[in-house]
Amino acid sequence: MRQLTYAEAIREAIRNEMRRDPRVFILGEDVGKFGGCFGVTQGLIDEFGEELVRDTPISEEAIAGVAVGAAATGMRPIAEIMFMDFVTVAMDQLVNQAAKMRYMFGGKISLPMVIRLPEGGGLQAAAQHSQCLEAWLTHVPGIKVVYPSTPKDALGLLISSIRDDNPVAFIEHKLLYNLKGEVPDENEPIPLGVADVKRPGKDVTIVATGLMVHKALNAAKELEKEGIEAEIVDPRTLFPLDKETIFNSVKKTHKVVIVTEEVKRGGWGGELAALIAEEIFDYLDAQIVRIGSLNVPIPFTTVLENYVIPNEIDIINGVKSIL
Amino acid sequence: MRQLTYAEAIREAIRNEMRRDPRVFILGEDVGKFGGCFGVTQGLIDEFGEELVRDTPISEEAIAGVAVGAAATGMRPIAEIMFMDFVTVAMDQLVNQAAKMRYMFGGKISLPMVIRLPEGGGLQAAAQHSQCLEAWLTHVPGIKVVYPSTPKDALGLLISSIRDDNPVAFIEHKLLYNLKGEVPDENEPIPLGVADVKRPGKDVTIVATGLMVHKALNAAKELEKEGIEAEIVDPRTLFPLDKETIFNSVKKTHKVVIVTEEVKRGGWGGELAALIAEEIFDYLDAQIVRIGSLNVPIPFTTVLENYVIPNEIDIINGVKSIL
Amino acid sequence: MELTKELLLNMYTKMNKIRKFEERVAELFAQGKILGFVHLYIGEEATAVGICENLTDKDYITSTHRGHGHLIAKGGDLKFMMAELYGKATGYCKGKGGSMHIADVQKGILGANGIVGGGLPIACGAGLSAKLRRTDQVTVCFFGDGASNQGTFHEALNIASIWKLPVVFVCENNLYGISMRQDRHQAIADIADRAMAYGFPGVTVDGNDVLAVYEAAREAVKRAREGAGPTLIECKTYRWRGHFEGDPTVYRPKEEVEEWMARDPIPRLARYILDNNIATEEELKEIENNIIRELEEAVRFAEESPYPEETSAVEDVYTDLVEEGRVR
Amino acid sequence: MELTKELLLNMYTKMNKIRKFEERVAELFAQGKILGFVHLYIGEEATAVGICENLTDKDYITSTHRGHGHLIAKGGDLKFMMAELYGKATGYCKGKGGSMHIADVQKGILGANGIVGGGLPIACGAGLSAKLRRTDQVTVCFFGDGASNQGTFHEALNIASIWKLPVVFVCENNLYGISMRQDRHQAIADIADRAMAYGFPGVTVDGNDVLAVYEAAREAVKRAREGAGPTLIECKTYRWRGHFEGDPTVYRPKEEVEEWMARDPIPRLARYILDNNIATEEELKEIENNIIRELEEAVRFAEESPYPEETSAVEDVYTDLVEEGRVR
Ligand SMILES: Cc1ncc(C[n+]2csc(CCOP(=O)(O)OP(=O)(O)O)c2C)c(N)n1
Ligand SMILES: Cc1ncc(C[n+]2csc(CCOP(=O)(O)OP(=O)(O)O)c2C)c(N)n1
Ligand SMILES: [Mg+2]
Ligand SMILES: [Mg+2]
Repeated sequence: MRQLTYAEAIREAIRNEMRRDPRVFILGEDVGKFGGCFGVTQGLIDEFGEELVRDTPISEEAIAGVAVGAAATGMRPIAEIMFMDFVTVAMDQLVNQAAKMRYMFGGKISLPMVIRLPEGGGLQAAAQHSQCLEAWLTHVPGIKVVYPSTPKDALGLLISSIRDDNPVAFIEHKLLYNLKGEVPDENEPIPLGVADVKRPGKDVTIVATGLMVHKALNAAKELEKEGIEAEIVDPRTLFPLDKETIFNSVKKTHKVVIVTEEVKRGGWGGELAALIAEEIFDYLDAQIVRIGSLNVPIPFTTVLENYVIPNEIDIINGVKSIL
Repeated sequence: MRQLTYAEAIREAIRNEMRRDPRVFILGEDVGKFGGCFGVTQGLIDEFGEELVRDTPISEEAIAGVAVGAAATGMRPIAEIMFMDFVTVAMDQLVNQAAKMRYMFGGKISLPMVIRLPEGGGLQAAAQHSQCLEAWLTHVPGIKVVYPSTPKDALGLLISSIRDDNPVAFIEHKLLYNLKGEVPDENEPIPLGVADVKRPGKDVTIVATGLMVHKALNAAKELEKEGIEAEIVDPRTLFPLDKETIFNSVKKTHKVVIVTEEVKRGGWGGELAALIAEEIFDYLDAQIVRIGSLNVPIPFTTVLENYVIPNEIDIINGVKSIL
Repeated sequence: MELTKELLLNMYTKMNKIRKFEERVAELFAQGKILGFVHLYIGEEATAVGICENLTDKDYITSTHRGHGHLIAKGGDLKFMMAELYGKATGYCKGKGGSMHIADVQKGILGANGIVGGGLPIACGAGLSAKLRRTDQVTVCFFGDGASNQGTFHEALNIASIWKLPVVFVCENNLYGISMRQDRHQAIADIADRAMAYGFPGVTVDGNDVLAVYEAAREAVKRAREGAGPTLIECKTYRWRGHFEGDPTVYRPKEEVEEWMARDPIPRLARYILDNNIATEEELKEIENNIIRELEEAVRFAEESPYPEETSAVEDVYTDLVEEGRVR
Repeated sequence: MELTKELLLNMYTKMNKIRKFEERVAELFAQGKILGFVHLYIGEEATAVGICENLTDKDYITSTHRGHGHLIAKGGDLKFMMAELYGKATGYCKGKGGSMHIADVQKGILGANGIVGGGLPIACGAGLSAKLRRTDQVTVCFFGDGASNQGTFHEALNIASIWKLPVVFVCENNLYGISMRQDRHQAIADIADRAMAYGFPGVTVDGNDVLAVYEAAREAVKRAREGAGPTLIECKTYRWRGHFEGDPTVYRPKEEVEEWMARDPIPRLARYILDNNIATEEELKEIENNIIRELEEAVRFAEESPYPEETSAVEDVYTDLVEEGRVR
C-alpha cells in the first residue's frame, strides 16, 4: 500500500487518466506552472505540456463552457474552479448547459466532463472563499456530485468521474489536501453511488461528508469511551446516492445524525433527512439530527469561524441528544 | 374589495412604493415600453419615466450588481430577472455580494433591494425557461425569500419586500400572473415571515407554495368529498419561515404532505421536511410525504411536462398514502 | 470568388426553405398546433445561409433561441425539426427540447440555446476540441446584438483569441434585443469593432446580402481552418416579425419595419441569379415547389407522429441512470 | 495642472503609508499574527494614490482582493484596518471580513472584494445611484488586468457607457493575474483599448508615476463629475511580492522583478519633490516618522483589542433578524 495525500491522490488520478486516454485534458486558472492554488496539479504540465494542462484567463463561465463544448465534441475535459465559491460565476454553463444538454437534445449527446470544486472553511478565507455549495448541484438533474473524504476515495472516485460519460461535479475539501492515507498500489476506480461505512457501530448512525467524516470519526472515539458505538457512513457520492447502505445502517441503529459543513438551512443534509423521513420513517426511534454550519456567511476571524463550522463537540452533543 | 390579477397586484405594489418613496426604482430587460416579458411592469414607464423604469442590456450579472451598488448608496432598487432560470448568470452578485455584504462589513451597510424572479413551468418553455430555483436562495444566509400565491399576498408581500432593508428574492409564478383575486382597497404591507392557512382542516397538513397552493386547494375539495379535511398552509415567505404556524398545523393533524413545483431532489421541500423531522418528530403519525417535480429537466412537450410537474392527483395520492 | 451555379442555387434553396418553414411555423403557432416560445428568423435568411454555405457536415455551429434558420442552413432536416416543434416523439429531441433546443449532433449542430450568450463559450470548447484533436473543423458561433452585451461574449472572444481557436463569431445584428434598440443597449455603431478588444479581425457586412455574407465568411472560415484564429463577423439585418410569436412589437416604428422588408434578401438573390443568367425563372420556381413539397411532407410527418410516452420523461437525463417515474 | 505642496506631500504621505503598512503586514503574516489570504500592494502605491487624490469623502470606490492600498488612499484608518487583519472586534468589520472585505462606507469605500471582477457592476450601481440622487459623486472602480477578462468587466463598462455613469474604471495592470502573464491571458497590449468597445475614452499611463496617474484621473473624474460619462484608465505597474503572502512566485523571471523594483514609485516622487524644492529631506523624513508612529499605534491597537465574542457570529446577517446560535 502506498501513502498519498488527498491532493496527491487527485493528481495521481488525473495523471493516470491522462496517460490512458488522450482525450482527457485539464483547464483552469493557474493549473499549469503554478500548479493550482492548492498545488493539486503541480508537475502535470511537465509531463503533459501546456496544451493539455491549460491555464485559462479569469473567466469561469467560459472555463465551464469550454468544458461543455469540448465534451460535446469528443474530448474529456477536467475543469478546475479555483474555489467553489466562484461557481457562482459559472452556474449557467453547469446548470443550464452541461446538466440539461443531453436531455434537451433527446439523449443524443453525452458530456463526459468533470468540474473540480475545492470547498470549505478553516483557512480564515472568509465569506467568499469558504462556502460549501454542494446542495445547489444536487438539486440539478443531469449532474453527478462526488465528494471524497480520504486519499483512497479521492483517487478511485476521480478515476470513475473522469471515465463517466456525464458531467460530474467533483468536490474537494481544502483542509483535506494534506491528509495522508493509504491508497491501493493499483489505480482502480471506485464506482459512483456506493457509500462507505467508515466505522461500524450499532447505537447511532452518523452520515457525514468530506472533512466532517474525520470530525465524526474523532467524535466516535470519544463516544466509544462512554460505551456508545456510532456507525459512520460516508456517502462519497451525493448523487447518485447509495440510499441502501445509509438506510440499512439507520434501520439497524434507529437513530441518525447528519453532519455536513454546509450552511444548515437548505443544505444537502436536509435532502437526506427528508429522504429518511419519507422512506424509512417507521425505523426511526428519535428525531433526526442535522448538524451543519450556522446560517451565516463564513466569518473571517478564527474564533468566529470555529464557532460557525461544526466540530466534534457538536457531533457528540448531537448524538447524545437522541440517545 | 378590489379584484386584481396577480400581475396587476405586483404592479400596484411597485407603483405604490414608487409614489411613496423616490428612492425606489426598477430595472431589468424590457421592463419599460415593452412592459416586461409577462406584462407585469406595463404602463409604469408612462408614470415614472425612463430613468426610474430602466431598460437594461442583456447583462443579468450587471443588473444584479447595479442593484447592489445602488442599494449600498441610498437607493431601493427592484431588479427583474426575466426568467428565474437566468439567475444562473447573476448568482455571484446575489450570493457573494448582496447576501454577504452586510455581514462581511460587520453590519455597517444595509442593502434594501428586491430581485423579482418569475419561475415555473406550464408554458411549454422547456428546460431553460421553466425552473423553480428557490432552494438555492434559501440556502444563502443574507437573503430573504418571498413567494406569494395570490394577488392579495403578492401585493402585501411585495410592499413589505420593497420596504425591507435587506436583499429580498421575490419569486413569482408565471402561471399565476392572470389569476384574479380579491385585494383590500388599501395597499397594506403583509409582514414577511407569516404563513397563511389557506384552508383549515384537521386530518392532514398540506404545505404548498406558489401555484401548488391552488392545486392543493383543488385536491382538498376532492378529498373533502371523501370526508378528508386537509389543512393547507402557505408559508408565503420561505425565509424567514413561519415555523410556528406550520408546526402548529402538523401538531394538530400529525401528518404532513409538502407540495412544491421544484425538482424534488434538493428542493426547499426537503428543508421543510428536515425541520419537521428534527423539531416536531414526536407529533408525526406517519412518514413525511414530499411531492415535487420529477428529478429531470423540464421537458418541452405538454404530455411530458404534465407528467413531470405535480398535479392534483399526485397530491390526493400523497395524502391518501398516509391516511 | 467563384460563385458556381450550384452554390448560388443551394443558397437560394436554403433561404427559401427557411422562409417557407418559418411562415408555416407562424401559421401553425397561430392555430395552436405549435406551443411554447417560438422566435422566427424571417428576414435574416441571408445571414445563416451565407455563413453555413462555407461549412461541411464536420464543422460545428452553436445557435440561439432564434435557431431554425441556422439549423436549416447547416442541413437540419425539416421533418425532424417540425416534429420537434409539434412536440412529437419523432422530433429531433423526442419532444423534450422544442424550438429553443433543437440539435443535430451528426450534422455538427450543437443546439439552439435558450440562454442569450450561452452558446459563446461552448463554441470555444468545440474549437479547442478540434484543435486538440488535430482536425481542421471550424466552429461557427451565432449570436445576436443583444447577446453581445453578455459577459460570455467577452470571455469567449478573449479565450478564442489567445488560443487562436478555429471559431468564427457571427453577430446577427438585427437592431434589437427584444425591445431594446441597439443604440440604447450599446454606445457603438458597429459591433464588429469589439473585435479590437481581443486583437483579431472584425468585419461588418450587409446581412441581407447573401453574397457579401458568403464572402466574409469564406475569408473567416479559411482563416480559422488554417489556424490563424477567430474572426468576428457582424451581419446587419432585421427580423420582420415580433421577438417571439405573440409579441405585438409596440417598440418599433412601422416605417423601420417596412424599410427593412423592402430589403428582402430573397428576391435580391433571385434578381442576381436571373440578371446573371445563372438560372431561369422556371428553375427557381421549381426549387420553390420542391421546398413546398418537402415542407408539406414535414408537416404531415409531424402531424402523424405520436407524442412521446409520458414515462419517457425520465429517460435521457444521464447516459446510465434512469430517474424514478411517477406513480399516479 | 497645479501641483501644490499640499497635494504632493499628501501623495507622498499616502504612498509611504501604504508601503509601510504593507511591509508591516508581511512581517506580521510571517509571524502568524495575521491569518488568511493577504494580497499586498507594494510597488503599486502610485496608482491608488494618484487616483484617490482626486476624490472627496463623498465619492465612492470599489476595491479588490488587493485592497489595502485603495483603502488607505481613500482615507481608511490604519487602526481599524490593522485590527481587522488581526481579526479583532474593533476592526472595520468586527473581525468578520478580513483583508478581502474591509470597507468604510462613511468614507465611500464600498469594500474590498474577494471575487475577481465583483466590484465592477457594483460601481455602476453606485454611479447610477449618484445620478438618480442628482449628486455629483464620482465612483472609482479598481480592478486588475486579470479581472479585465471577466464577463462583469464587459457588462459593467457597457452599462456605464450607455447610461453615461459617473464612473472611472481603473485597471491596475500589474502584468499578471496570479501566474498568468498578460500576454498569455489576452492578445492586446493595452487594456485601455478595450474602452473602444464601449465608445468612451481609454488612456494608458505609467502606473508607477503618481503625477501621471493623478493627471489622468483628474481628467477622468472631471468628465465623470460633469456628466460626460465614464473613462477607462489603465495604470501599468507591478506587484513586488507574490500574488498572496506565501506564494513562491515561480512564474516570474527574477530580472523582471528587479527591473520593476528599480522603478519604485516612492523615491521617484521624493526625487520630484526634492528636485523642485517643494519640501526638504527633513520634511519627508518627518512624514515617514509620523507614519511609523501611526502604524505602531495601529499595531498596538490591534494587538490590544479583544477578539469578538463567538456568539457575535450570528449577528449582522440581516438588519432585523438574528440567526440562531450554537449550543455547545
Ligand atoms: C440570459 C438570458 N437573458 C435573457 C433572456 C431573454 N431573452 C431571450 S431572447 C432575448 C433578446 C436577444 O436579443 P439578441 O441577442 O439581439 O437576439 P435576437 O432575439 O434579436 O435574435 C432576451 C432578452 C434569455 N433567454 N437569456
Ligand atoms: C471569480 C474569481 N475567480 C478567481 C479568483 C482567484 N483569484 C484571486 S486574485 C486572482 C488574480 C487577479 O488578477 P488581477 O485581476 O490581475 O489582480 P492582481 O491580483 O494582479 O492585483 C485570482 C485568479 C477569485 N478571487 N475570484
Ligand atoms: Mg437582436
Ligand atoms: Mg494583475
